[in-house]
Amino acid sequence: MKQYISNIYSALATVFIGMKITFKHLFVPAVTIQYPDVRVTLPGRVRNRLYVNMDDCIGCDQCARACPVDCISIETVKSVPGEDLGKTSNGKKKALWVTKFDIDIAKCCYCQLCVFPCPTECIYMTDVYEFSEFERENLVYSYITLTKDEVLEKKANFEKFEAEKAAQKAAPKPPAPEKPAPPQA
Amino acid sequence: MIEMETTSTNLRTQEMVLNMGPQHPSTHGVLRLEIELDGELIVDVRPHVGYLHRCFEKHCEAMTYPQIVPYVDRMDYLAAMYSEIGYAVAVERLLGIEVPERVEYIRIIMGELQRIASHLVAVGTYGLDIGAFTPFLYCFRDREKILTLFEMTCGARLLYNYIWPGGVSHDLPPDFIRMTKEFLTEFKPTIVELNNLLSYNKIFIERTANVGILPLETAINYGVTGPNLRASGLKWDLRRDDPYSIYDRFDFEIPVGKGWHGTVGDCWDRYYLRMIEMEQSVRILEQAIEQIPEGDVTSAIPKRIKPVEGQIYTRVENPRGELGYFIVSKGGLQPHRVKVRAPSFVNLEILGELCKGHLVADVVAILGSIDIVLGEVDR
Amino acid sequence: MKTTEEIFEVLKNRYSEDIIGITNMPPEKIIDVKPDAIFKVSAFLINDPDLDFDNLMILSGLDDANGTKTNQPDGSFEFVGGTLSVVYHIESTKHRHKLVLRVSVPKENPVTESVVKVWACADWHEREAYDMVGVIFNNHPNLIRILMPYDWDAGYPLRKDYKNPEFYQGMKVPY
Amino acid sequence: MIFDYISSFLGAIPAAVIAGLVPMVFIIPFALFAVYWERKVSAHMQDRLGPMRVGYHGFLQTIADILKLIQKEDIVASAADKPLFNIAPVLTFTGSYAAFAAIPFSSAYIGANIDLGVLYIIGVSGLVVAGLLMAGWASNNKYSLLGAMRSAAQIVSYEIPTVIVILTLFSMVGTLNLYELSELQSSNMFNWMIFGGTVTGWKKIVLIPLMFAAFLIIYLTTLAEVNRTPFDIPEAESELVSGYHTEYSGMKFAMFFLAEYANMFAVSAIVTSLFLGGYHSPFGYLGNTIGITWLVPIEQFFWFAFKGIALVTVQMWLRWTLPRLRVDQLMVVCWKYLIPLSFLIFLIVSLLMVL
Repeated sequence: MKQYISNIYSALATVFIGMKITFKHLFVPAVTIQYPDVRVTLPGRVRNRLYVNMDDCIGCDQCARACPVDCISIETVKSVPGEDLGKTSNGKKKALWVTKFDIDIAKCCYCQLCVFPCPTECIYMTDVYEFSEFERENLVYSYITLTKDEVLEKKANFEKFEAEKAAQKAAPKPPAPEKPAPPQA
Repeated sequence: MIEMETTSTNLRTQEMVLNMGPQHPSTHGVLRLEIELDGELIVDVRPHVGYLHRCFEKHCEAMTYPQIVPYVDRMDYLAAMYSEIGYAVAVERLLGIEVPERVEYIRIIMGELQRIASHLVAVGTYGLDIGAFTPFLYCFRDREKILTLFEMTCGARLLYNYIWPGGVSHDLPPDFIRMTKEFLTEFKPTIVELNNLLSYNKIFIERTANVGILPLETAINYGVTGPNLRASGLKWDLRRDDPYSIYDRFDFEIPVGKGWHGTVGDCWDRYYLRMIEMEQSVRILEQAIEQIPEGDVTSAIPKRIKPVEGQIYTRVENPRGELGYFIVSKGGLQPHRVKVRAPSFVNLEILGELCKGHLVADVVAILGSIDIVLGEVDR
Repeated sequence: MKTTEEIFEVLKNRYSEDIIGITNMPPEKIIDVKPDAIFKVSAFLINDPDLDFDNLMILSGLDDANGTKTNQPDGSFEFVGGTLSVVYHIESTKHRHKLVLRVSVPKENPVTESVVKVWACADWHEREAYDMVGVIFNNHPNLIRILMPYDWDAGYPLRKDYKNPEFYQGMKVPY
Repeated sequence: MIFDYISSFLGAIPAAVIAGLVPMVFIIPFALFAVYWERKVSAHMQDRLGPMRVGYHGFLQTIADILKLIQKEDIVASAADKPLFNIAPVLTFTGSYAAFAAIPFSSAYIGANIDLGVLYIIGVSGLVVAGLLMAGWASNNKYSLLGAMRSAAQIVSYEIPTVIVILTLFSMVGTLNLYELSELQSSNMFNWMIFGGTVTGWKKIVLIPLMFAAFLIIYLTTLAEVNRTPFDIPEAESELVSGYHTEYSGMKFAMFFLAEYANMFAVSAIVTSLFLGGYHSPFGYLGNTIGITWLVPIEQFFWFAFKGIALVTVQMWLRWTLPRLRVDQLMVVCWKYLIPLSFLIFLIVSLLMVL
């Protein structure tokens, strides 16, 4: 009987304590925000969409090797002597034409492992987080600054240079052949 | 335990097989339970796992040691910091390197904050399973504060890639200590409020006390660890019993289940133990924040991790229990084999044992009290 | 507290036939046990009051990849021969000592004994080892796949020479 | 009342149709408002804001939801029992709608002034059980079936303490006509049944705690009858997905939803009529003071709606505070606590009345 009454009492009492707490919270200002109208300020280290500053990129492929999900693909072509590619902001001399720098941001896991090995600090994470797309292909970002024609030109240049070099190498041995040797793939 | 005489031999009823999950609001992910029911009474529970299998162990064999860290995050996504600590400790012991003092402190601060965050989710979703919606949101409100602290430190809210073998990726931001202190002072009254709102509620006690009792013998034999084991009465905490990092420098208690409202090892004990552990984590944090030394955090990170041939099993006290990493190295840049002893994976095994003879509603209560994360079960 | 060497001596005296030896895999030391003896050895380890290994921390299956490697023309490779291992990490919650046991079985006939009756938590671990590496545990109550689909018939994924199937239930792999 | 008035110049059948449609004019806006209100109350209790986009502070959100529900495809599971599946939501709604017939909204409007009004309401809401059982069975879903079985057991059991409490009142006032009951509680707040009704002297002082307990009991039982937390086990979203309406979508689901909110108001209205003075104002009427008599029924309607919505708000408040009971504990609460206590109250009150 004692148990019976104490059950009733504790049930009612704890219900009222709970109700008091929720009632108090009716007047606590909301902690949520109205998202598209109000935005939180993101801290400086925030990790969102990757960005590559191509002016500084030397095409060293270190970020692609560090990536655990292989979402960065880089192709480079060696420059021909005489071409000036300029310098990066921290004084490194560029030696490669970057003909392909694609990041499949749909695969990216935002782990920041690509950022640390970069010698010129040209790949980094920005605070842009709204970049959804309707087509998955649109999420493959290409960062190269060269146009398609330029890419072809650079490749051709390099092949020509290689061919010339091969020809020079080949030259001293027999008398000069009519055709230069086919370029190495 | 409900005694019902209708199941006696003279009245044989047909059993109903109820398929709970993989899409079900309270299986905490994609767990499938095959429940054999006699009316509302449970005859048998068979868990089916693997719906979230992401081939973690296979991935590891093709990955260098630092590249594994982001994958480790994705196992226990509610306690990613702790998964990283476990992995970092394992690789460091395999390499035999020491990490700077400050790194150890940062790891403990992060780990304990993560423990609070993880327990908040456990407690909140447990309330949700029992039917109380409001405590869940209060818990998430506080968890968000912790996640903001993490975001300040490493830039991500959930999957950090912060604790690396040999160090951490960034030093603490300048405001971090102040904001953590603020959070701790704000957080202490919240525990009291949560207790009043949910833990001591008569309906909640009725639902959880004396439900799903896990005796100590069974618990050890089934390899149950973490709060679930301690709720059964064994004072076993790897932070003290198999020390890693610098936990031996802090003064904290290891709570054990006492059967406050029922039997030792029932759902209420398991639930309430997490509440007490949050208080203890606050205690550790307060000490760690006071003592943290200055220093460099990235100096001990090896440029190239290439352990010699060997193997190691190390374990840490994750919010859910003993998180172990078994790493076999054959001397390459990639591990030969990484096997994870996920606490949820082992703890989930006792579900069938605990559920027998209870009602359908109790499956939810018991499953919630074990506190599993399916990402860790399936890896 | 007992060291691995002391426990090895105890085991060697009792089961001299079945204990192969002690291997050093820094920083761990492993006691190698014969496959058909693992059940009685583990039963002894849990029942002996001085040892009392009541907690199986982890049971892992692994492919040792120590057979002869044959390269296929399509770039894949196969291991012929060699062994699969099952590694048991056990400890005692009372005496606080730890031990590592290892059982190696030939890849052609990977059969060993189940320890579910000794440590109940070995159940899912053994299912996982069967699922991933393909070790068959005799006397296991329910040895079916656990993480992979129940009807996965393309082999055991964590073997080093595992090849992805082209199709699974009519779906192309990878999708 | 309204029926007699209209039938005097339109005939019986059109009058019945019109009188029958009047509650609809109230229920649908009420349900729309109540859904909005529930969202806002819960949101603010949980430190959130709730709907904020459609209209001022999301006021039109429920209308947008209804528009969405109307547009949705009407899905019937292939293994479902189609006729039953389609009838069930209608039947459920009918049950709760029919209850409004005997509820006195004001002294000028009561759908049907039945002498056994209270019993009629209790009886008619039994239709809801049939509807829920039908829904659970016809869905051919195990969760639905479990939910329906639970709700049938629950509603049937909880009708017993309700009826005993009503019996207590009957022993005090001698009428089950809700209109007369409301009229009895007029003129003064202390004439409300929760304060012992029109009984005077020492008996009233003894009656007040008893009546208060009776009020609590009937409030709890009606809470259980409309399947609200902590008695929402038929829906129990964490264990039974959503119970009997798991398989329903679109307008049929909206029917269940509407029925639930209509029911919430119906039971609050009963409790109001029985214990809280029905449509009577606690302070007297503005219309009487300034001499405009036609204002009085409107004021009464306001008071009735106010009390009803206040009780509905408390239901919401409870829902967002409490966890849910288990199915056997629910029965324990009913059979071991509410029924004996209500019997006890019934006995004491009857004795007091005899004295």
